[in-house]
Amino acid sequence: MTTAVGERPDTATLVGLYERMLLIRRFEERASEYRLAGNIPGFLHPCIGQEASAVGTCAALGPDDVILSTHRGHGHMLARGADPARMYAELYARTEGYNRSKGGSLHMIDTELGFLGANGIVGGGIPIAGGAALQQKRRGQGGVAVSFFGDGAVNQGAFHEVLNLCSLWRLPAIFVCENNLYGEFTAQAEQSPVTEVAQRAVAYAMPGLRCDGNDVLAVRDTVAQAVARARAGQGPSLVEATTYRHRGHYEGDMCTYRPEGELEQWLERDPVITFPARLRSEFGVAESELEAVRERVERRLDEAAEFAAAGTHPDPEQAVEDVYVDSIDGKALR
Amino acid sequence: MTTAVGERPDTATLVGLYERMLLIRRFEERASEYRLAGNIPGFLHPCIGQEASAVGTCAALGPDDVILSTHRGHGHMLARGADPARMYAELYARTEGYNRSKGGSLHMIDTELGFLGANGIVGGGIPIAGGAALQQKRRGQGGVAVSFFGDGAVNQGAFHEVLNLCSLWRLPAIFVCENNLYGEFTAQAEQSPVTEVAQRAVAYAMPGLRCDGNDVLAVRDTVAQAVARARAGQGPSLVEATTYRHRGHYEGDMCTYRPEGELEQWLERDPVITFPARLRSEFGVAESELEAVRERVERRLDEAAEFAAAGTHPDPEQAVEDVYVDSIDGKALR
Amino acid sequence: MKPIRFAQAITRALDEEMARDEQVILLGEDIGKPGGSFGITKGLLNKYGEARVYDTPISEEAIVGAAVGSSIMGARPVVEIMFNDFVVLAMDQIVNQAAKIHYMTGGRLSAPLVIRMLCGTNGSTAAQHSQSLEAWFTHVPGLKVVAPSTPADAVAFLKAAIRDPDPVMFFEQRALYNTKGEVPEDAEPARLGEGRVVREGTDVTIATYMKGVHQALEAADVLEREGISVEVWDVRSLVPFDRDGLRASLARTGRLVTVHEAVVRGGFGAEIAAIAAEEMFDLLKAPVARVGALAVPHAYAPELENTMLPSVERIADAVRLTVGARQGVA
Amino acid sequence: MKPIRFAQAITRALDEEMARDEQVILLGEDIGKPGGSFGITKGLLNKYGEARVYDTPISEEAIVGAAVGSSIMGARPVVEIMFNDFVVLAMDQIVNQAAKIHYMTGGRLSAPLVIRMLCGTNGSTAAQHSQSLEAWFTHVPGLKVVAPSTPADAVAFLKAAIRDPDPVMFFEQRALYNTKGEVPEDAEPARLGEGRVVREGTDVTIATYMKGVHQALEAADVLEREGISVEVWDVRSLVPFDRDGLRASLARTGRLVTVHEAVVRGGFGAEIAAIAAEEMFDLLKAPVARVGALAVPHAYAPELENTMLPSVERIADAVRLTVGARQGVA
Ligand SMILES: Cc1ncc(C[n+]2csc(CCOP(=O)(O)OP(=O)(O)O)c2C)c(N)n1
Ligand SMILES: Cc1ncc(C[n+]2csc(CCOP(=O)(O)OP(=O)(O)O)c2C)c(N)n1
Ligand SMILES: [Mg+2]
Ligand SMILES: [Mg+2]
Repeated sequence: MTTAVGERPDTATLVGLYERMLLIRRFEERASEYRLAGNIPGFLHPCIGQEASAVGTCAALGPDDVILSTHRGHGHMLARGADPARMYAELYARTEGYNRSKGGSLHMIDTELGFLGANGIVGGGIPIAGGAALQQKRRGQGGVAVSFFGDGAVNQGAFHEVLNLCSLWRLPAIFVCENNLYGEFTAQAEQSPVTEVAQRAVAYAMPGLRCDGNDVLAVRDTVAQAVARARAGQGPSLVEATTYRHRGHYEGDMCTYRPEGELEQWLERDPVITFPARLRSEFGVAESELEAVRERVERRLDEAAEFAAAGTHPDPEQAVEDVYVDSIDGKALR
Repeated sequence: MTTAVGERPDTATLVGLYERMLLIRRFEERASEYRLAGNIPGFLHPCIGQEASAVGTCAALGPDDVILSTHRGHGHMLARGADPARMYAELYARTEGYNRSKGGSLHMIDTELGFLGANGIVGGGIPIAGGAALQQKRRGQGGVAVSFFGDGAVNQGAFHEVLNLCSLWRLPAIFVCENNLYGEFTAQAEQSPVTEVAQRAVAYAMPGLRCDGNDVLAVRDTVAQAVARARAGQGPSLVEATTYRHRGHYEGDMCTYRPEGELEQWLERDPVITFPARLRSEFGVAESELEAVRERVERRLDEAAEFAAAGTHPDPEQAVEDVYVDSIDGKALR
Repeated sequence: MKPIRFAQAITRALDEEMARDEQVILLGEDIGKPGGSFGITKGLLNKYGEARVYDTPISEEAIVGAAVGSSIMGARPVVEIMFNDFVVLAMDQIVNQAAKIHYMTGGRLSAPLVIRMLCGTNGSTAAQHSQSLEAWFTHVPGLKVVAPSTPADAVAFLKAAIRDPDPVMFFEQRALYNTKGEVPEDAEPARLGEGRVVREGTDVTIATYMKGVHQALEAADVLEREGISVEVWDVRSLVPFDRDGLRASLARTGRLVTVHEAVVRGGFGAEIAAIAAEEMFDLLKAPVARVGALAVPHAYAPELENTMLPSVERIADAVRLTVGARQGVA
Repeated sequence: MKPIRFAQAITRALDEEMARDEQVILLGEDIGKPGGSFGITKGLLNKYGEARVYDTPISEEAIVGAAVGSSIMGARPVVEIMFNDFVVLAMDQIVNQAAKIHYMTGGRLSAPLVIRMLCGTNGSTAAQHSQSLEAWFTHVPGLKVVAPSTPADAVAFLKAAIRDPDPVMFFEQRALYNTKGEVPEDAEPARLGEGRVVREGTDVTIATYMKGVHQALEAADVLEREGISVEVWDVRSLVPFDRDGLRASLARTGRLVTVHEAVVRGGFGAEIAAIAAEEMFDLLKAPVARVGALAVPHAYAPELENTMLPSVERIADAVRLTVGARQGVA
């Protein structure tokens, strides 16, 4: 559902954006329940509150584009169109999962969608995105590579090296910083003197674009500019989407580090509430239609959860598979 | 010989600056001869042509300040006042050398002068300088830490991480980039889209100062500003000194990668020629005085070379010493 | 003396060392007000202030660099690297700078810093939050490497590491954080380079460290019922390594099994086995056996991860094989 | 067929592979017009163009990342890291990303890249330009590790590494660059995981690789005059490792000496010794001996560096000791 800059999308598309955001919201809320219920063994970093930046970004992409994500990647993956059933199956550690139960939340992929992986290393996906952009350029089919990362990741050396390299080689890369004001339990202002991440684009002679990360259309239009530039062979851009995670850094985090009232302020800008409101008022979408969306989402997630719960546990023998493509008669496995 | 910003130095000081620059020039020229003669086993990265940035920077420092240098560090060390005799002794791999023959050119130090080491890793000294600046701040005696590096090093992740950290903590660090237009055999423009290194200071909310790296007074005044700021507790600065190395990246490099006439242009701005000319014309220094400087320098280096040549070769047993301060009855040595 | 948790022991050691020497400073991500991802530094910022506890950006190379640079100028920095999987980002400062600076400078500078790292899996923490990389650092001259198994050793060895004049890599296995043990108040620092016989035996020596010690003790109980007498030897200090201690134990048992959670291939068990095969060959009555993780990344699924991890059963089997392999000797 | 230098062999392998497969691309510092710090890639930019040969900034992590990202999308990148001392700056991309991506993704992605690294001293290159770090990578599941000793093997194994579907760490010892040997035109790729008997013998096996092979052969000549028959076994491929080859050799000799320039402690010699002590103990008639660098950084002074480096003399002494140690066996 690529859209050119500024182009006014039809209602179906707009409702589709809402559906994606709601799907992410409910996917994450349910995931935390399933985890508490003991169905998800590993840790979760929910993106609740950040749905608009994920959906807005992916709304500006085409089928040949690829994405590198982070530890907070469920939203990016669902925004790209991933199947929540296979995602839950992965979180449940079942072989029907995207990574056949070997990756879990931190390493999930969907190669068909060009979603080349979440990452457990802060900043770890950025260099890979640089390489993906290089191969996109070599292919010459106009594909771009999107790298998602947070405000904390921009202080990693990898961010610097890769943005310099990609700008130098005019690679079709889009660096999307989801600035949610915190890295783990520490405020961004305690991690960098430059809290406006987009300003750092100057250091790489690339455009630095800022947008309201809770406004899905603003994000989509901003990323679309960067994508257009990249497809035109003019090189990468740095996009900063300011947003907020409603939940803790990971499930279980009590968020004691937050100032009074901060969360409340952001809840007023909750994209899954403000956007449907806008759809009604500004775009004249009927409440019934939105209600239908909500029902579809719940049904889809019900089925997804059932699929995961009914999934098969991996056979212990599979532990030694997939270490190498060619393990040379098992030799490399010792 | 600290001087406040803009303050007009007396002639003795100016002649002293010239003497330091000439000492560096001749030290390096002789070193390459000694190497050809087989007296220096390791590689050399001469700083010929860059004397002004080294001397100008050190002229702005005080006794409590410390310096972290690079693979091209002889000039920095001599500018700080190091003894050429012990430096040659180190290059000759004699125990009288600064590092007792264990370091050589790439790792030379003079702890008394707060010269905390050259470095064989491009960008490797920058994080150490950050830590030195941290300790300077903890000491609270107004000392600063100077980090020298080249235009190629600024594309290392370490540069980014450390400048962010030092600015965040307002550490008394001075980052001096000697921009000599090349990293090894590759032009700066082929390594970064941002060839004006000082521009990158924006990304760290610190001042980015540029100066003519071949003008010793300009460098001194510019670094003095940064030092004043650091001593005042206002944090680090990034100083870019544009200069040029007359010789190859290392002794033996034929410089085939240089465009026609580039070297010739820079030779016209050779600091050890232009500065004495200025001393005569602008500051009325007598040629005889400059001649005396030249004689002193040659005499000093003659003695230094003799000292090195007469130095003692290390005893093979010393190979296993200095691995640990406390090797716990030799246990850690296996 | 009531028992405390391993994690509390680390906190106590840091606290007592910070009280003792104001040059002891802490550096790490979220270690300030939040007290670190695992609460180890909770309260220390309040108690010692901002000039002692530095909460850093997510910049591992700069963090360790800050430790290297401050330590050569007199500070005693203790860095917390959340998971040793992230230490890969600071290898230049550790391996090329801290480890070598004393030697490169002919003994004129040294970097007395400590890198505290969490290692090992916590169950389904997957491939990038579960590794045990201690062996790498034993291969780097200039570094010391410590891996305690009990709260008491955690205190004694962390104190020793902080007071040690050389850079020390200090490993804390996640699975041990909630284990309890008694720790004397104001405990004395340990002496690096000394292993410890945790359980005496006559048939076989299990040389191990961290969680492996506890698994070995469990295996020893099982095997005792089968009439196999197992000596459990806690390496504790990988570098410097206690050759005499290993020799003394092998002199008693004549058989060696090494155990660690790290991957067997290229793990420290190989070094222990090699030392035995090289210097104590005459004491060996049977093949050495190495138990550790299979050469496989950590999977997310528990069934898969458990397959690659060393277990009490695998340790017991290795011992049985070793003891039964008498006839194997030439 | 006239002999070519080891360095030329690397160039030829790259050239022939680039001609064979246009997905083979090169990445590294100064590898474009300058042809790299050691001239390995000279002429390849002209021949294959800018879409095949990428001269990079000094950004090791980004360089390897470019290889990881392009390789998972179909490229066959070959990275040149000037000295393996600098690979410490790219460890996350190698260890946490490239090595694990195939496993973490349940086999859905893989990173068929090659990291070419110079290793070893070139004489007074000092502590940060002389290391031999191959052992680290053998400890990382998902990586393959190759270390050829001759121009012919350099070609055959580099071709194999480039065509291999997994990430391969390819070590090139500086001291071998000017050694010569015959290499057939359009040589076939080797099969990873196969060692080679370079010289047959009956008393002792020297298991070694890279320069160690040549030193071992020299030592073997010396020892032959003393009546000691040495078999020299070239490991060539550290991961996968040729257990059968080692076993076959030990079946002939019953004695093992390992040799490499890397530091002995935690070196790959420990792994070889451990494999022997664990799986081939019954074949061992004498203690294993390990020869390598002392656990000391590389000094600048030749006298000091030579003291820490393995030498033909030290290899010969180790063999003599091993052969004389028959009575040592229990
Ligand atoms: C290299 C590395 N260092 C530290 C961590 C631990 N960690 C996981 S998430 C995180 C915070 C990341 O903050 P940010 O980039 O802003 O992303 P956010 O969590 O806010 O989405 C940290 C420090 C890690 N996973 N990798
Ligand atoms: C991490 C690392 N990568 C590569 C090298 C090889 N190398 C040595 S000097 C150099 C060029 C450095 O350029 P610059 O920073 O501009 O300093 P200059 O040599 O121009 O003074 C390179 C690539 C190194 N020593 N360390
Ligand atoms: Mg954040
Ligand atoms: Mg330069």
